[in-house]
Amino acid sequence: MLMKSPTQTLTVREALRDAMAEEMRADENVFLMGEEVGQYQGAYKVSQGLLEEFGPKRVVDSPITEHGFTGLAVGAAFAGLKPIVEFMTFNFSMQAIDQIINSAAKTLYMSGGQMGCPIVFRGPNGAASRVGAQHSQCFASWYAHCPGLKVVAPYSGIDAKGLLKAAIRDPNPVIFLEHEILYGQSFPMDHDSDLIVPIGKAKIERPGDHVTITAYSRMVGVSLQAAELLAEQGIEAEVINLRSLRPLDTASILDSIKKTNRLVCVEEGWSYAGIGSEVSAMVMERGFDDLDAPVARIASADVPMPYAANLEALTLPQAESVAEAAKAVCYR
Amino acid sequence: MLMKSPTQTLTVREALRDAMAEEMRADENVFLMGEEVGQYQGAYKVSQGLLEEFGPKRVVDSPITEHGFTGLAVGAAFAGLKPIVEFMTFNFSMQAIDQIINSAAKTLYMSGGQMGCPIVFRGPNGAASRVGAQHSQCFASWYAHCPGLKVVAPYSGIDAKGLLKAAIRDPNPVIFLEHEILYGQSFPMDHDSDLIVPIGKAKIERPGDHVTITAYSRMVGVSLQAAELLAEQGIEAEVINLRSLRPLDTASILDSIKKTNRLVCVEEGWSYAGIGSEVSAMVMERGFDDLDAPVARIASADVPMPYAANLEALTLPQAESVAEAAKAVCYR
Amino acid sequence: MTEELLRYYRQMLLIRRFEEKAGQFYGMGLIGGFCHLYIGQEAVVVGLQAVLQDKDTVITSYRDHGHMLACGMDPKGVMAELMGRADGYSKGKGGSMHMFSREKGFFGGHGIVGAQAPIGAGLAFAHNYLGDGGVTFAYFGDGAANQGQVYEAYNMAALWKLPVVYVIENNRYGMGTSVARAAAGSELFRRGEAYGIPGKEVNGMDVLEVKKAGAKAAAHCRAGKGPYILEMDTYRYRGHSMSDPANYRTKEEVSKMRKENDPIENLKKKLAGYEEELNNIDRQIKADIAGAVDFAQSSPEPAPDQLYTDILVEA
Amino acid sequence: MTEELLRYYRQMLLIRRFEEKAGQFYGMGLIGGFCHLYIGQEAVVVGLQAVLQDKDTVITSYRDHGHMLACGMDPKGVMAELMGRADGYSKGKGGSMHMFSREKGFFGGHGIVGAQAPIGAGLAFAHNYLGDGGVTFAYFGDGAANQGQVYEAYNMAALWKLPVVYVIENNRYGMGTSVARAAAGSELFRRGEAYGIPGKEVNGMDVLEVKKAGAKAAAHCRAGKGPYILEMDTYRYRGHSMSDPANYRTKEEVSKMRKENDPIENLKKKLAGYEEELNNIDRQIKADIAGAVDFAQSSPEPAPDQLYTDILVEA
Ligand SMILES: Cc1ncc(C[n+]2csc(CCOP(=O)(O)OP(=O)(O)O)c2C)c(N)n1
Ligand SMILES: Cc1ncc(C[n+]2csc(CCOP(=O)(O)OP(=O)(O)O)c2C)c(N)n1
Ligand SMILES: [Mg+2]
Ligand SMILES: [Mg+2]
Repeated sequence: MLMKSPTQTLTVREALRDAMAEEMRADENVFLMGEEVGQYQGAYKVSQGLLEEFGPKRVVDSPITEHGFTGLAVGAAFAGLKPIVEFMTFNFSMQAIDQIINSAAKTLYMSGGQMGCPIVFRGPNGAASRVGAQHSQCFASWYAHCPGLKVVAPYSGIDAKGLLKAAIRDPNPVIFLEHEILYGQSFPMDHDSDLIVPIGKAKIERPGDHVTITAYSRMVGVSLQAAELLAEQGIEAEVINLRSLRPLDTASILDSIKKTNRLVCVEEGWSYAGIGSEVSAMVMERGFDDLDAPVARIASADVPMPYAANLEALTLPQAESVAEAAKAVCYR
Repeated sequence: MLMKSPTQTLTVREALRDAMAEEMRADENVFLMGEEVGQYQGAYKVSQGLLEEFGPKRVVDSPITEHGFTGLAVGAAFAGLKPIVEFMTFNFSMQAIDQIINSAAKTLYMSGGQMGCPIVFRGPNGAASRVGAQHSQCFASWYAHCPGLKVVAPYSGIDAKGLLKAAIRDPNPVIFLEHEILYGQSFPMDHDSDLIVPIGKAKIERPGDHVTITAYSRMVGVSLQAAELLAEQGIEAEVINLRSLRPLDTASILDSIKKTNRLVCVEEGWSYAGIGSEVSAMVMERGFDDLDAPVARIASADVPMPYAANLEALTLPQAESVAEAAKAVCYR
Repeated sequence: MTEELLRYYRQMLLIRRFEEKAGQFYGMGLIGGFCHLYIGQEAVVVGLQAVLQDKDTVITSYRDHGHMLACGMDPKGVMAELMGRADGYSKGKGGSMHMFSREKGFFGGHGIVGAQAPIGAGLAFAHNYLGDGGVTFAYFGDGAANQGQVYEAYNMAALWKLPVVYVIENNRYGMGTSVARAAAGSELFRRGEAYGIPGKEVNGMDVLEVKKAGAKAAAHCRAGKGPYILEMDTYRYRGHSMSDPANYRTKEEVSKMRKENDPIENLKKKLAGYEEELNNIDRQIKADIAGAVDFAQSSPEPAPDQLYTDILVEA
Repeated sequence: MTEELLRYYRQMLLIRRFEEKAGQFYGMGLIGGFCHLYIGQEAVVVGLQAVLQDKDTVITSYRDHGHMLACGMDPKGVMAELMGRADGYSKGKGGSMHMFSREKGFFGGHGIVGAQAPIGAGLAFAHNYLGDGGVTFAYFGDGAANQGQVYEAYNMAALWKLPVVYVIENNRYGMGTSVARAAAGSELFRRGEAYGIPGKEVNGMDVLEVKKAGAKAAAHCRAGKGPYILEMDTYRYRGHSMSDPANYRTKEEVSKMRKENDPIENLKKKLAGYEEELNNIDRQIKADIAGAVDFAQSSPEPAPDQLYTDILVEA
């Protein structure tokens, strides 16, 4: 089950699992901990097969105690192990966020460089389907706000695998934001076991000359759909998959708007002080003269996520609204 | 001790205390809870005298259990009481943030409007002096990111008193960000016991025609100092005390830049997805044509707060750097 | 006494039939997201609800349909909410995990495991503060019993003598993790001991034993002696939520439990001779559920402008 | 035996003199921010440190100067850090609450009350994982003992039999709040019982009793039996931090404690007849402290470019 798949595509779920399996094979000090990661094979089946291969020492089912097991994993990282902590969803990382920020992110600095914390916090982030306000929050901008962390958000299978392998090898705390709705999506896969997607670099998913669209995680897909809609109307959008939110690949964004002179920032989280705000403000400071139109932000409606299907759809950015915003900054 | 002071000035500390005392006199269901708020009179002496006047039923010393007492207070608010929860500092609110966001902020919406949560979370936020990385974080942008909350950050004594009274009377959860370094500062005071500073409105602290500076909390003072420095060089800065971060008084900011065509956003927290990012992105969207220069952000250095005096000073925005930024956007 | 037993029978059966319908609707795609069924655990909430008084309050987790029905909330509004309709208890904004009724003293419906423990202490704090004599029943699961905030709540509740009964619904699993794999020390009811909180283990499959234990706990609270812990040995027949493969336990375990310990079947045995009444109840519940379904299905989706209401109370 | 007692005397006196100097420097403005002195509690860490073995690890709160010195960290580096200098253990970036020494097995220095409890469990987890035979000593205060994450840590430590000794330094107050006002049930050492963790109350003012209890606890851990809780009855003479008005307790309480229970004075009595050795130690410590002060004062402030280093490890 953990062998290379004979097909050329893999689901994001499998890509994540393979990344963990490969890194666990390569480094004995890497272990996975979280709720239901072992016997249950992961609440969303991301850790399928790992318990069988690596045993309960390295695939640790924890009680429902986010704050506690996060602190425990941070201590283990201080002691030289390399924990991968799965949050069943990032919503539950709020219970543990003090240990993430105050212990994992700040200790290297507070110790003058002595006390590194090589750890990955991963799990689905943002809106799943119809799970309501307490289970749908996007934590990208909260984590990206804080120095001492790296924050990544993969979109494709290659992103998922390559970035997760990079995160596990990284000697710093990495927040790894997955997306439940992407788990089942298939993407072409590069089966090089040294596939590493470097943290800190964005990827141009689709080149275009008329308008730049930045996005991360599932919104990359939505933005690509928007680009299709735009292409039908003669507008070529350049879609940038940010991949890494901290550090942010500012050079790629600035380069792109040198060409397109227009930018739409798309995200699934709330807009206020979101990733789009950061990108917009950064471009304001460093790309002002390249802009032919104000940068537009497309984000979640500014509401807790509603349960009703129709309201949920109104809350989340859709390809149509992204395309509309792109047309607007093109003055069309 | 709780009588009106005969002088015309009050410290911020006294202003906050008076606000609580007046509202507790007016409404029996208002109570204060937190660590050391009673017998000790508050870790920073903000609740001086309240235990004596209101007794232990209404001034409740809690154990060191932020998550627990926050949840308890939220439950009390659901049941119709009006808790004021003091965090000894907002750094410790991270332990409780799940109850603040998932229970206090989202429940009204999740209940279709049934389950209001009239509660105030208050305490010092941001950098005190030399207390290091775990005790110096600014949580303004994290909280302001989230719908379902109101977020305010007073600067002066009138702000402190009038906004706190407004917050206590507000039927919603209000995050009330104080500043330890302001506690001892004296400001003129209006002794009207119905002094209310409405949440959602900014205040022009100093009018000016050449450049707008937005700030909140202690950075308003720093910005006013910067305005003095600028005035010596013939630049008249308009300093806007934001007061309220969610909702943000976008109209006041946009009006000001209609006049000045230039904006510097100052804050003590980290820059990435900070309040400055939001203001800049908002102005990009809604005031682009009024701008004669890109909006500048002045914020904390992107580091966990260091302890050493010289490094701490390099971390925090100083009047000189604000003035520099203002000159730069004036192309001087 | 028979009267009483028939009442419990009716309440438990209402929950079971409601949950069966919910499960069916979930399978048909009419309910989305999470849906945690209470089937098997009916005796717990029905037995405890029998000792509640006027001002008492109830709070629980996401596995809340049974609690709502036992509190007297209308199946119509619950079903409409499950389907995300405008006439649901939360106007369609909350869903399965997030419903409330101030009127019935039901304070939710909480999706974050353990969060209701301190919130419940807060409801009890308010009972004390307002002097209304009410007691709070705060329910959580065996998995939740390892959450730190539960112990913060225990400590404050004991310190301040808050009238709260903590009901641990030990259904043996938190998702796929058995109690033994999640909790050190299997006697969860003893975890309040060091705080001075009495605790008791109760056969949660027997509505009468539940009621008896609940009466004692509530009396303790009403006497001003502070909190009380009841650990209910119970069992959920269905998966954790709707997509649970349930291979963490055997089919035999489940069917043995159903056969030997079912709270409704066992009560039915005590009601031998009352077949007519039982049949009437069955019929009535069938009609009630059908009515709830009709109501829910004919309720519209929330209007689009509802997206931006209820975020804040207008001051 | 005398040798041993003299060693404890020296270690305790070093802490006390160091702390007195730190208090003095704080008053002079040479140390900023928070500074939590350990004076009065010296026997706890010195007695426990006596049972430590090579691979063992230590973690504590912000009240950490004593622990660092007992771990064998150099007073020079500690004092330099207190003064925010480049040669401090954290290059001036951490301050009083945040110092570390991997070499000496000291893992901080944590400013968030209770955070070290799960982190300590993590150190113990690593001892097990790596099979290095080490035991972790995780210290926290009576106030911290109400934090939920402590119980999450207890549960995991017991469940997974982690070799961690939890040392509750019960100095009777968490800031201005007495144990009785903060904790329901005064026997903090019993709060692990329901998790199956043995606990013991110890006279923390007597270094030999501390050592004895510590040896037993460590042996328990080394035997693979999991965690152990020691509640140390102790007392802090000084205020919580430097600006504490301390009107939550009487002067008499403090002076009675100092007079009757001082760990250093009591040990000194046992060393009657060794005045010369004691005097030598006093002199030596005086010199050590003076050396630390000189070192710290001549160390420069960190260079400005240090602001942007150590945020991330370069990959
Ligand atoms: C803080 C938090 N962590 C994890 C989850 C995901 N989750 C939902 S229910 C559940 C199991 C809870 O088990 P238990 O407390 O025994 O209640 P039961 O479902 O058996 O009624 C988990 C892990 C959550 N909702 N909140
Ligand atoms: C989570 C958190 N809450 C509050 C504080 C503020 N605070 C620092 S020390 C302290 C008292 C702790 O008392 P105790 O655990 O008894 O330790 P002691 O100071 O007596 O050694 C408090 C409330 C903090 N640092 N962290
Ligand atoms: Mg359960
Ligand atoms: Mg203490």
